[in-house]
Amino acid sequence: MPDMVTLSYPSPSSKPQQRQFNPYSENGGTILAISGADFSVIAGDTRQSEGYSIQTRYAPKVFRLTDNAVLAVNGFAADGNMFVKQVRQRLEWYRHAHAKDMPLRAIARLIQTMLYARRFFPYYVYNILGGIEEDGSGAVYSFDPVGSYERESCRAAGAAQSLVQPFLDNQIYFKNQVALPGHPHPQHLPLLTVIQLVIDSFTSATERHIEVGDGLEMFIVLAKGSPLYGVENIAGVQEMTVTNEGERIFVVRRNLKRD
Amino acid sequence: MTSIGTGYDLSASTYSPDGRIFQVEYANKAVENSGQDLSRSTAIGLRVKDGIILAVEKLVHSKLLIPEANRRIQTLDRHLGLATAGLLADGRQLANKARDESANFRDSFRSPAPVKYIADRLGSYIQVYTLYSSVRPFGISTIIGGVDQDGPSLFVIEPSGVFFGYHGAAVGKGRQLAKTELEKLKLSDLSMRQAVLEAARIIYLVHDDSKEKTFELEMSWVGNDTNGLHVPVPKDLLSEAEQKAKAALEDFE
Amino acid sequence: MFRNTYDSDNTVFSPQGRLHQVEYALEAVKQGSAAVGLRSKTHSILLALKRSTGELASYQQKMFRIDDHVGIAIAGLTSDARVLSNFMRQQAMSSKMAFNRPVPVNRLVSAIADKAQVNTQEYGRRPYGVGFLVIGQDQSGPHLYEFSPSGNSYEYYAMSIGARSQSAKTYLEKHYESFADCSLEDLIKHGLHALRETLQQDKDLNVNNTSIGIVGAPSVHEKTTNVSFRILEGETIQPFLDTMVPKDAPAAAPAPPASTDEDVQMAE
Amino acid sequence: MDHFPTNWGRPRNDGFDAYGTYPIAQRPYNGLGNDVFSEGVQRTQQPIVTGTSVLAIKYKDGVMMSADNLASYGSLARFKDIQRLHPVGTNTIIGAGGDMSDFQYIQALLDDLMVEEFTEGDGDGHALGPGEIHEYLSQVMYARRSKMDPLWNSLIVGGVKDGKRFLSYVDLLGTTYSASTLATGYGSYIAQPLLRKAVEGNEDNITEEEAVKILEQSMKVLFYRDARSLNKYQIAKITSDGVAISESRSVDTQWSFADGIRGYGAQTQ
Repeated sequence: MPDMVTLSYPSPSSKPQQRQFNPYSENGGTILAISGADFSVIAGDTRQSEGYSIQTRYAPKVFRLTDNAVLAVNGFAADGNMFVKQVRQRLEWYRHAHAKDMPLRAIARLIQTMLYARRFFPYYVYNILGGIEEDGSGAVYSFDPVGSYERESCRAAGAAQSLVQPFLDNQIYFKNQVALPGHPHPQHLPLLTVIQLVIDSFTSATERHIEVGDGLEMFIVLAKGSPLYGVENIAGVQEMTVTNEGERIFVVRRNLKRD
Repeated sequence: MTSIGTGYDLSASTYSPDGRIFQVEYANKAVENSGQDLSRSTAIGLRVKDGIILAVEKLVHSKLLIPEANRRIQTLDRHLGLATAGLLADGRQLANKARDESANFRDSFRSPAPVKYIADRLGSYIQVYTLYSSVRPFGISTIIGGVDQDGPSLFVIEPSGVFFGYHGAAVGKGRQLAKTELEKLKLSDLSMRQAVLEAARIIYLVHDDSKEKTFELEMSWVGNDTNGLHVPVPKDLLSEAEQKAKAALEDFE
Repeated sequence: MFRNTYDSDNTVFSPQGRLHQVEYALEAVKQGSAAVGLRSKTHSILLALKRSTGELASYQQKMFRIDDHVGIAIAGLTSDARVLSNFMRQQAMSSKMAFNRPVPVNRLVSAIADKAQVNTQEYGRRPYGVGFLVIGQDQSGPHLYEFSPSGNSYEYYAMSIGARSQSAKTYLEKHYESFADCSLEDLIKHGLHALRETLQQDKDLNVNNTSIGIVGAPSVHEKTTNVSFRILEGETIQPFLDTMVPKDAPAAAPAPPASTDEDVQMAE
Repeated sequence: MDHFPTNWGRPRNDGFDAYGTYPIAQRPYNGLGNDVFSEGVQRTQQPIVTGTSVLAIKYKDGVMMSADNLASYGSLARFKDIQRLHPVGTNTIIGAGGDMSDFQYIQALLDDLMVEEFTEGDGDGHALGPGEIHEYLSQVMYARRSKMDPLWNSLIVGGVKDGKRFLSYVDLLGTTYSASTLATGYGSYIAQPLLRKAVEGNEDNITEEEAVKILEQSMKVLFYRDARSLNKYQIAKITSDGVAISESRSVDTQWSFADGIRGYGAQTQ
């Protein structure tokens, strides 16, 4: 059937070109946290990059929230920084209302609520929260960008997650290791062992992943009344504790390769 | 005040039978002798060849006050200053409004607002508070001064909302005496520095030692000497002016 | 019913140009128990007297933390204070959000003063019935401000508000010149002495009825390294109470009777 | 505006002119996708008139920054006397790459902010320093990106406050970072490695003259390699004495080698 009318429908190519603004970026780096019986270690590298460019060699990804909670954020740096700022304001309101710091498990739930509230325009951020529970045990909570979360013993996230997590599975959870008869795997590792694992994780990730390197920042949270386990002897250790509630926070910084 | 108690003076929205709005008149009383915040003070403004000088007699109601910390002259924009006599809190509210007006002008036209424009807007704003029973009039007389494209200008806005331009202006308790003194000056011939000295002298003159507590002289200026910025008069000039004012006062007596 | 024709409404000037409702609001401040504030070169402190409605009741809250660097003591209506202090907290936080800096104390005080002024000019509101002493530390050092329901605020070396605060003021006026160089312990001692002046003859300060608020480096009596605003209550203030010179009952300066009823001349 | 109601969209895609408002020959196409609202509200933009790189380094006495005077319209060198370094207050400078109209908006925003500081602060000793201004800008940039309506710029904020040097970056995504050398745009690929080599670990020793040299050298390389750059640029320094922005200047360049390159000069197949 012949066309009855000539249609003046513009061809698709003559439409204005549309360049969609992409509100996200990905800034590399890796974070990880491991909990012990009465401590928690939360660490991240300090490189921030975009594509093949290193933006800066020092951009913190791990933040002290309270004397018993430390939050590591990884992914889109602008979202991460804003998210931490917002969490901190919520914690401040909690302090005003209750005259004490929010407990760790409450912070974990708060974070899930805040992430899920942005379900349809998510913070492109992977969070790992580490600290001490009210019962004095070390804890790690890990989150996906829209708020799904669980408590774990250890978790790695970010650019080198696929390099680090299997290593932790093997060293912390003793996956693929068969215990000697009569010598079961330990439930918890001692602090100095954990710290060494963290350092090894990051030096290895630095070797094999271009987005990881420059510096390592490692927070150590000790439970109320716990011994120092030799933390005080680590070179360059710095105490970050603010209140006298009992938990103590230390930070250790290490250089990583800059190439 | 024959109509006190007749009920015609309880609202800004009521005329008395002889056509007066008493609430506005009472607001004028607040300017002179507000009992609640001890602001029974005088403020003056001088418009000279290349600038404006504002000066207030700041009564010190307690010796626990920190000197110079509690400023009475306010800055509205880079080129605009404001001094009030009357209820201090009303003065602050008006200054905030003036800042908004000035910022809006800048946003629209990308140039600093003319002094007259701000005086006009504030006059209209104050007038609105003389129309309704749901608000009270502003209990302040306002001097607004600044330097714009046409040079220095100075305005006084009354609680009724009316405003006039002046070469020399005085509001508050001692305004009569201050006006007399201002009239003696050849304002358009004075330099800014000279005007600072005269302003200080007048404030010292109108201050009533016998009735009032101690006071602090606060002065600001805007014009050629300040790069067009409204800023406090520098400390050394201020103390020089104070010295000379005290000396002049002794001669006077 | 009313004392005069012009005092039932905050939108009405009296023929003398007075605002009676505002003046009555200032009276509400005087109904509250006293608070004292002092400032040295290194510290600002608050001291307040807490009341209790009876043996079984707890003591009232007289101090609020606003931010790490700011705290307030109140006299008057506690519920009004909660509204205003919440507003101050919001201001403090938005300063942190927008500029990543602690809000300058003077601007914080001006903000609530401007807020209070509106309640003296518009119908259907009442002026706030509470006065604040605000202490804080910022780039320009330690500060002490008084905020009052009239919408005025002033910065002082030392100040007191609330019931019988005139007696404390008299003490402060006598000693304020020495405050600048005081140690924290001496400053608190002065504060306690001033606060004691507001008590009735048979009463004394104790760990239950006294609150101390501090910004600045900790005292030797505190077990903290914290320099931000903190409120000391209960047993922790005993060491400070111990520093006080016991009052030799007859020799103490006779406090002028608390004014409850006369027309207010603020700071007279 | 399309004044034919049939083009305004309908609840259903009727295949014919149900309302009979058109002569048959002009009957519009009502097929899928021709609804005027089908493209939704268009907020997303692209930069139009743009500036290229900004470079900045820390040195002994403060911070130094440079940017050329060009604003391009695509590949057209449209405006050749544009200043891309802007002082804010007495101890801060921002340098901008990206859309120049957005940058002018930002300048207006900061000017309003400074007036607010001047009036409400009224000399209370709490002037905004580079850190505060950077934080404020970051909040603005992030808020706009979150509305999917970004300010299309890369900004460098530099300054000195209380004797401390400050140097930080923020862009249209709200991404921020600090380092002792920063570069935006093409400069982040070409100049940044040169700057790092010259400055990293050496911030406290570089004199003003050396700092100027480092920037001059980098600007020269950028002019050689960045087609959207101009050999006319300014250098700003921020020290504890305040800010100073230089007059426009240029560097000597040598293009004789270009003759031998195919694509330049006379074409010799």
